Amino acid sequence: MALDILKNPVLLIAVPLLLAFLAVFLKKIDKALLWIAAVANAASAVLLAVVYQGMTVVELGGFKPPFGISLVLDEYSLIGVVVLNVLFALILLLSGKLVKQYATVLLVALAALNGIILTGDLFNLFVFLEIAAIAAYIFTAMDKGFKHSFNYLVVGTLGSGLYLFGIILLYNIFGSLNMFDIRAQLQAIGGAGAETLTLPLVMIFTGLSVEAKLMPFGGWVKGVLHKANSLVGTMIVSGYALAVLLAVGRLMDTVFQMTDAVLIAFTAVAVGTLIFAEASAFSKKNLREILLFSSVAQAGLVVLLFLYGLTVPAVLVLVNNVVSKFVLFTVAGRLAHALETDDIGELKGVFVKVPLVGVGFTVAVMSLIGLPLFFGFVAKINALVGLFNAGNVWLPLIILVMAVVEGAYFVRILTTLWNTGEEGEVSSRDNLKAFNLDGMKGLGVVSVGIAIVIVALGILPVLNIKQFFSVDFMTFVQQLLGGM
Amino acid sequence: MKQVVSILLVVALGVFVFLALYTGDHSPLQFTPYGEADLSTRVSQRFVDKTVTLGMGEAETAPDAQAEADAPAFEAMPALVVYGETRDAETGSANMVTSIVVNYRSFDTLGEVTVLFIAAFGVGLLLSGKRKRQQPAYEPSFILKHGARIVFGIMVVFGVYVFIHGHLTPGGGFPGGSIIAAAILLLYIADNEFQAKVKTFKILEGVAGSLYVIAGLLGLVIGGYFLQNFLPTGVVGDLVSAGVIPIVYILIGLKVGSELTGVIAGFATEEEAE
Amino acid sequence: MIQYVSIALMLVGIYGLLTQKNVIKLIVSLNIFEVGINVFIISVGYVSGGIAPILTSQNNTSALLYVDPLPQALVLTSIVIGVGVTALALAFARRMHKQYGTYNLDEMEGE
Amino acid sequence: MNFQLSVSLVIAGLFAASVLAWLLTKLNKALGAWVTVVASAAALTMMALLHGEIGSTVNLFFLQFTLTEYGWFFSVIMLAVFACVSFFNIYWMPKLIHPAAYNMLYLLALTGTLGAFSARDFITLFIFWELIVWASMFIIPFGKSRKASVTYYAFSAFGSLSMLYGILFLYHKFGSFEISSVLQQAAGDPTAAIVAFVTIGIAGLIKLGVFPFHIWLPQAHGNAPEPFSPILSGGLVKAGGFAAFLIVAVMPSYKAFSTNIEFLGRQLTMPLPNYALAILGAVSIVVGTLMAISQNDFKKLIAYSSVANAGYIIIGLAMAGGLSTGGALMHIFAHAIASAAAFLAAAAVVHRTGTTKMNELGGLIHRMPLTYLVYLIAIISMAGIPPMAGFISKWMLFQSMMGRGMAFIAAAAFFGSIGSFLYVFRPLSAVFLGQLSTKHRYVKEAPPLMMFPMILLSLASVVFGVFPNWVLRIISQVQTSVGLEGLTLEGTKIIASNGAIDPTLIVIIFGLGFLIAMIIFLRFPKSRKVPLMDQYTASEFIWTPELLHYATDFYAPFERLYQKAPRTETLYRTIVHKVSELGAFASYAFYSFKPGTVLLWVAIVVVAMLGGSVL
Repeated sequence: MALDILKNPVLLIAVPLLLAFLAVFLKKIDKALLWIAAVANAASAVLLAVVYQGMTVVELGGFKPPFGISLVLDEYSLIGVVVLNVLFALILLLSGKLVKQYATVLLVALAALNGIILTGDLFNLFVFLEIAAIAAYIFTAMDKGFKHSFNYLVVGTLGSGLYLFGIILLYNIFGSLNMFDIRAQLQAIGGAGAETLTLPLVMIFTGLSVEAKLMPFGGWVKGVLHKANSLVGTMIVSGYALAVLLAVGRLMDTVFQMTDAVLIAFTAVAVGTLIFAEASAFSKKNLREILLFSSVAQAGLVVLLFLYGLTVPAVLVLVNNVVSKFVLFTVAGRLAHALETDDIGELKGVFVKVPLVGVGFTVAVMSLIGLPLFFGFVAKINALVGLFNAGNVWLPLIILVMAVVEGAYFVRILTTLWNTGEEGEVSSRDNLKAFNLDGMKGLGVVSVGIAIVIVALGILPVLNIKQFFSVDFMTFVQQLLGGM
Repeated sequence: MKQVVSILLVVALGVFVFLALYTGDHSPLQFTPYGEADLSTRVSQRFVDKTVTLGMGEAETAPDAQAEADAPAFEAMPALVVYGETRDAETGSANMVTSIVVNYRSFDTLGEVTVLFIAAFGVGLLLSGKRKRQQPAYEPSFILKHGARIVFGIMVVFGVYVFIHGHLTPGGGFPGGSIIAAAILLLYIADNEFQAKVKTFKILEGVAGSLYVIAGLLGLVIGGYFLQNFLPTGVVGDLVSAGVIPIVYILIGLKVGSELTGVIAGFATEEEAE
Repeated sequence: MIQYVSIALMLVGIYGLLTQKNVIKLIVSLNIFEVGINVFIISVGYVSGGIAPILTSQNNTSALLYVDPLPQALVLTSIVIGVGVTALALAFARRMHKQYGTYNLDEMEGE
Repeated sequence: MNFQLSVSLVIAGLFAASVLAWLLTKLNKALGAWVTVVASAAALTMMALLHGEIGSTVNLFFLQFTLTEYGWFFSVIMLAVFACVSFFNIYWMPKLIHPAAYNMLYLLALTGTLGAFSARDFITLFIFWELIVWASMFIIPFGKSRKASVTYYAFSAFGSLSMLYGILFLYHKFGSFEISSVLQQAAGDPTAAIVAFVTIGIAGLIKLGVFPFHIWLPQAHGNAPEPFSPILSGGLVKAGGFAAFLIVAVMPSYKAFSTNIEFLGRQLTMPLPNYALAILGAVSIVVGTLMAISQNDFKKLIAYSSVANAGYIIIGLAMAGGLSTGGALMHIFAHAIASAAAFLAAAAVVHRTGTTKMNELGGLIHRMPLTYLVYLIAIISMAGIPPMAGFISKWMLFQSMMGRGMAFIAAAAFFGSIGSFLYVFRPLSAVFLGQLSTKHRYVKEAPPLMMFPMILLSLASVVFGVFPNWVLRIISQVQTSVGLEGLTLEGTKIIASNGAIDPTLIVIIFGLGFLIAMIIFLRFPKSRKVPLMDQYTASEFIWTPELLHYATDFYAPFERLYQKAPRTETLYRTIVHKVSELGAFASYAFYSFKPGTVLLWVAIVVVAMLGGSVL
């Protein structure tokens, strides 16, 4: 019985929330409460993965769906919560010093992100999106960039307003707010009358795209992130990106059927995002700006894959992106903090000083650009094979060309950060700048640890490549999680 | 220029929304025209009838599709809820909106409370630092000050009434809490000396919020579902009825009241001049 | 009719967001937009001839024709969220005013 | 896994060795470098022994390898180059910024080539192909340029991702990754064939550095750490030959595309795609030669000569006949050992003098005679002069060009041969001949461990130039294994359609001529030795002596002829610039702290989406 309760995914939401409320008047120990929540959530997410036995619908208040609100724990959300909660704990581990008085905000954000991933109800998703967004408006203002956070607030609120408009239209049509009920109704009528869904779908897509940072909806992101510290940066590019994109995937991939016109419109947005964001990243010289635009591009890619129903590849690309970006942004934020610059030209040879950090960073980059022997390769190959199998030969071409651009700017970062000297000078330790980098040991160890995981996840499926292409989602998850 | 472009865009948006909503026939999926909503095709009918849990026992054993097919079966049961008579209904609230807000979709409400909580917290953070009371441009008179105190008492009592009666009459925790906060605002406006004890309100807010979650967890422990109503629901229409609804609404009322008070207190202060 | 009005409100709000430079006016526009959506939500639940979904001693059985209670519950949530966001936005406005000495976005150049 | 010798064992061993090299370098730099020597030499030995295993399929976990004749041929060349070059690593350890990483990546690159050459399926091929790319991408910036590495990566990634596109396209079409079967199926399906030809072809052309993808090559080869330049030029570039071989010979393109094409009233002798390849080859011969002539940095000069030589290889492969493919494969072999030797000689010079600028060097023949000899043999081979291996391959290529009557391409090839005399002579005279710079008065000959591989490679150039049939027999086997006609070899003779050649005989005659010249040289009085700047300075002090060095503007009058010609670099620079501009525009237009600006775009896109869908 006691274990049954522990197996309830609602705890992932309820526990941080409870601790957040407690933290208001237990101000002195709010950081401890944050830690408790992070560790408890990570442990309970892993526990969920270990005892997972197939899709479960957790009814809240004892009311069966579609009437009550329900949480859905399937392979999809399971991967989400495991990655999210483990990442959150790691974010805290590496950037915990920056929390200051924002512990309550982060607790609420943690609860909300879990809610976004788990919920099976459209309106409940709206509520959690709003909570997460408001938490983000607050903690992005940590470094006094109020006008950027305000911009985020206005755009985000408009976006969620449009999303709300979209789901109320859906309620109007279907008389239900439950995602799976709507799906069942749609399946029952078999695609007829899908034109009616155009308006709500466009509204929902727009609303979610604001949070998912697709271009041009995510116009707030540059202001918020280009000077962000490692805590804010990793929360937005890892935690928020993961949860929101999983929500996009849940809606666009699992729930709705799109007419061709809508699909083309959304594809245009996703592809546009991919192209423009990669080009933007290519044109930048500052580490954090490059990383934020790369995040935007990856979001475009993930949405694109979801639009074509490629759930597994999309989730793989997404997980690869958020895990890598976590390492990259933490390192970027920490370097920027220690050296007061994140201009690549100023950071020549910085990894010579902190080789462990460098290795972690490098592996994360290589996984991100999808080189073999790293997890990103598995994701990339799956995505491309999926698109080909969907009969699409042009999208892979665009993705691959953009991968070249992406690779170019990331390799520029890597080669610069590992080597010293101007162009035409031999790279050598003699002309290394005196970087003042203390206290990077912990970061180094954690990033190398993540690097090992990335490599392991990259090598294991490669060793099993034949099977890898034929596995269905279920088996795949069991392979990934069951083995732990 | 910008205005022209904006007007064009907004008009185009309006035209497209209008076209999408009110023209075209794409059966079987249709927007229900205004006023023609049919509750029986929506989930709401069960909220009105308080029959959501009906047939839940079978639903757990039977696959979902089967449950859908069985759905018409409940019509045969005596499902009529009568004010002042029906006892131990699924949810004992006479106000159906309340039954949805605090029972059927209580999880949303928890989220909603959290939104307000975190927003108020954010306001507190943004407007923190060494602050002093903002002075109005006028000097409040004796009558204003003391009259406001009398009205304050009445408003607070009314606010409490609104959230305690949330399950019977229009109103509930949010309006009730807002009324209480409005009373505090009145004091702020009427009295240039007044400062709310923000710390107390914070504790109240935290405790109320925690108790809400704990109530939910109790539901999980006792009934097996988070936020489940674990108390008897009584007779529809009684003051002491509807299980946890009044309790939760009192908590929400206190919480909303104290949160909004916190917001007001934040805005009513200004940085102390260095 | 009420739906047209609500859509018009939303559009007015969006127009305001597109054109205004003043932070406070932006927040007002945002609120107009939200009101538009909230009215629309309520309108979705309206049933011609329906009564308010509360059992009283007069309307004492569930068999009467009620309007849809669900959108009303949703709009409550939506309103509360709107309040929270507005409060936060105003707090931001205060901070920005302190930082730049103005409410006009055009004058807030620099980091 | 049992201990029977197999490709997978070699690959797994190299992989393990790379990790070991990293660890040992951390302990002791020289020790780590020795690991690279031992590992590559051991791998070479094992691979040589594995010739009997050709055709068998082995697994490394789930990666499948099949050793083919052509895979074996390429592998052995590659391993030989790696093994020879690895001796230089020992001397470069103190000069490198990350010696441990260098050793590891060096062996990883080798693993990559072996894996790619013996892959059974395309995914394995791609994995190892990319392994080569990223391993070398990290090594190149240890040298003089970071940008070079970015350029290298961008081109390589374009190539390998193009190949990936082709691989997945074929997988989508035929449901299999197995190289041989997929390629054979593709030959019967024109769409698949052209996609495979173009995508895998691009990968090959980029790796080979054929025009218009040659930009990366001089940058990367010229700026890489000295011991890695020979690897790039002698080794990794040849992987491009492998990819090209796959599409023209294994697929084969003759079967896939119609050969019955009239062009300007003439019957073409090969399919259009092959023709396109050959033309690209011809262009890169011309471009590579011209660019090489104008270089002052002698590593860059050899790099451009690699571009030109890649042109020969691709022409030979494109013609896809018995003699031409044989010539191309022979050229791959000959050029690999020659350019490796040339770059090693360069490395030895750099090791002793610290510069690659020709106008700072001179007269090193007096201090480093053996290095001079090695360089001489290498460039003679590259220029295609008997008795070197390079002559044999060029002879075969010219033979087959003439046989097909491809006048224009042959003209380009001849131009390249003449041009090569110009550019190989320049470093020869500037670096080794002439007067010794005072700076280098006490320079010593390269250390013996450096001399050993250099001499080995030179000997190979000579021996296989005199007895080319030892290699040609293997090449003939390679050709028959993929269904091409083999070479006609008789004893020491090579027989072509319009004539035969006996290299051994030629060498004997050549040797006699050489002997006579030698006698004349020794009998008559020698020239007088003067200091470098002797004849220029009367009583003035020269501030910029290097401008008066005769290596400066060596071919100035000739260079002036094509100085103004458009450069391919400009094109790529424009592309990069445009992408950058696009990005700057997007990040400026879409991103603002003003909600109005952001929402304007949002509104536009929403209206567009709705408009597109509703109307």
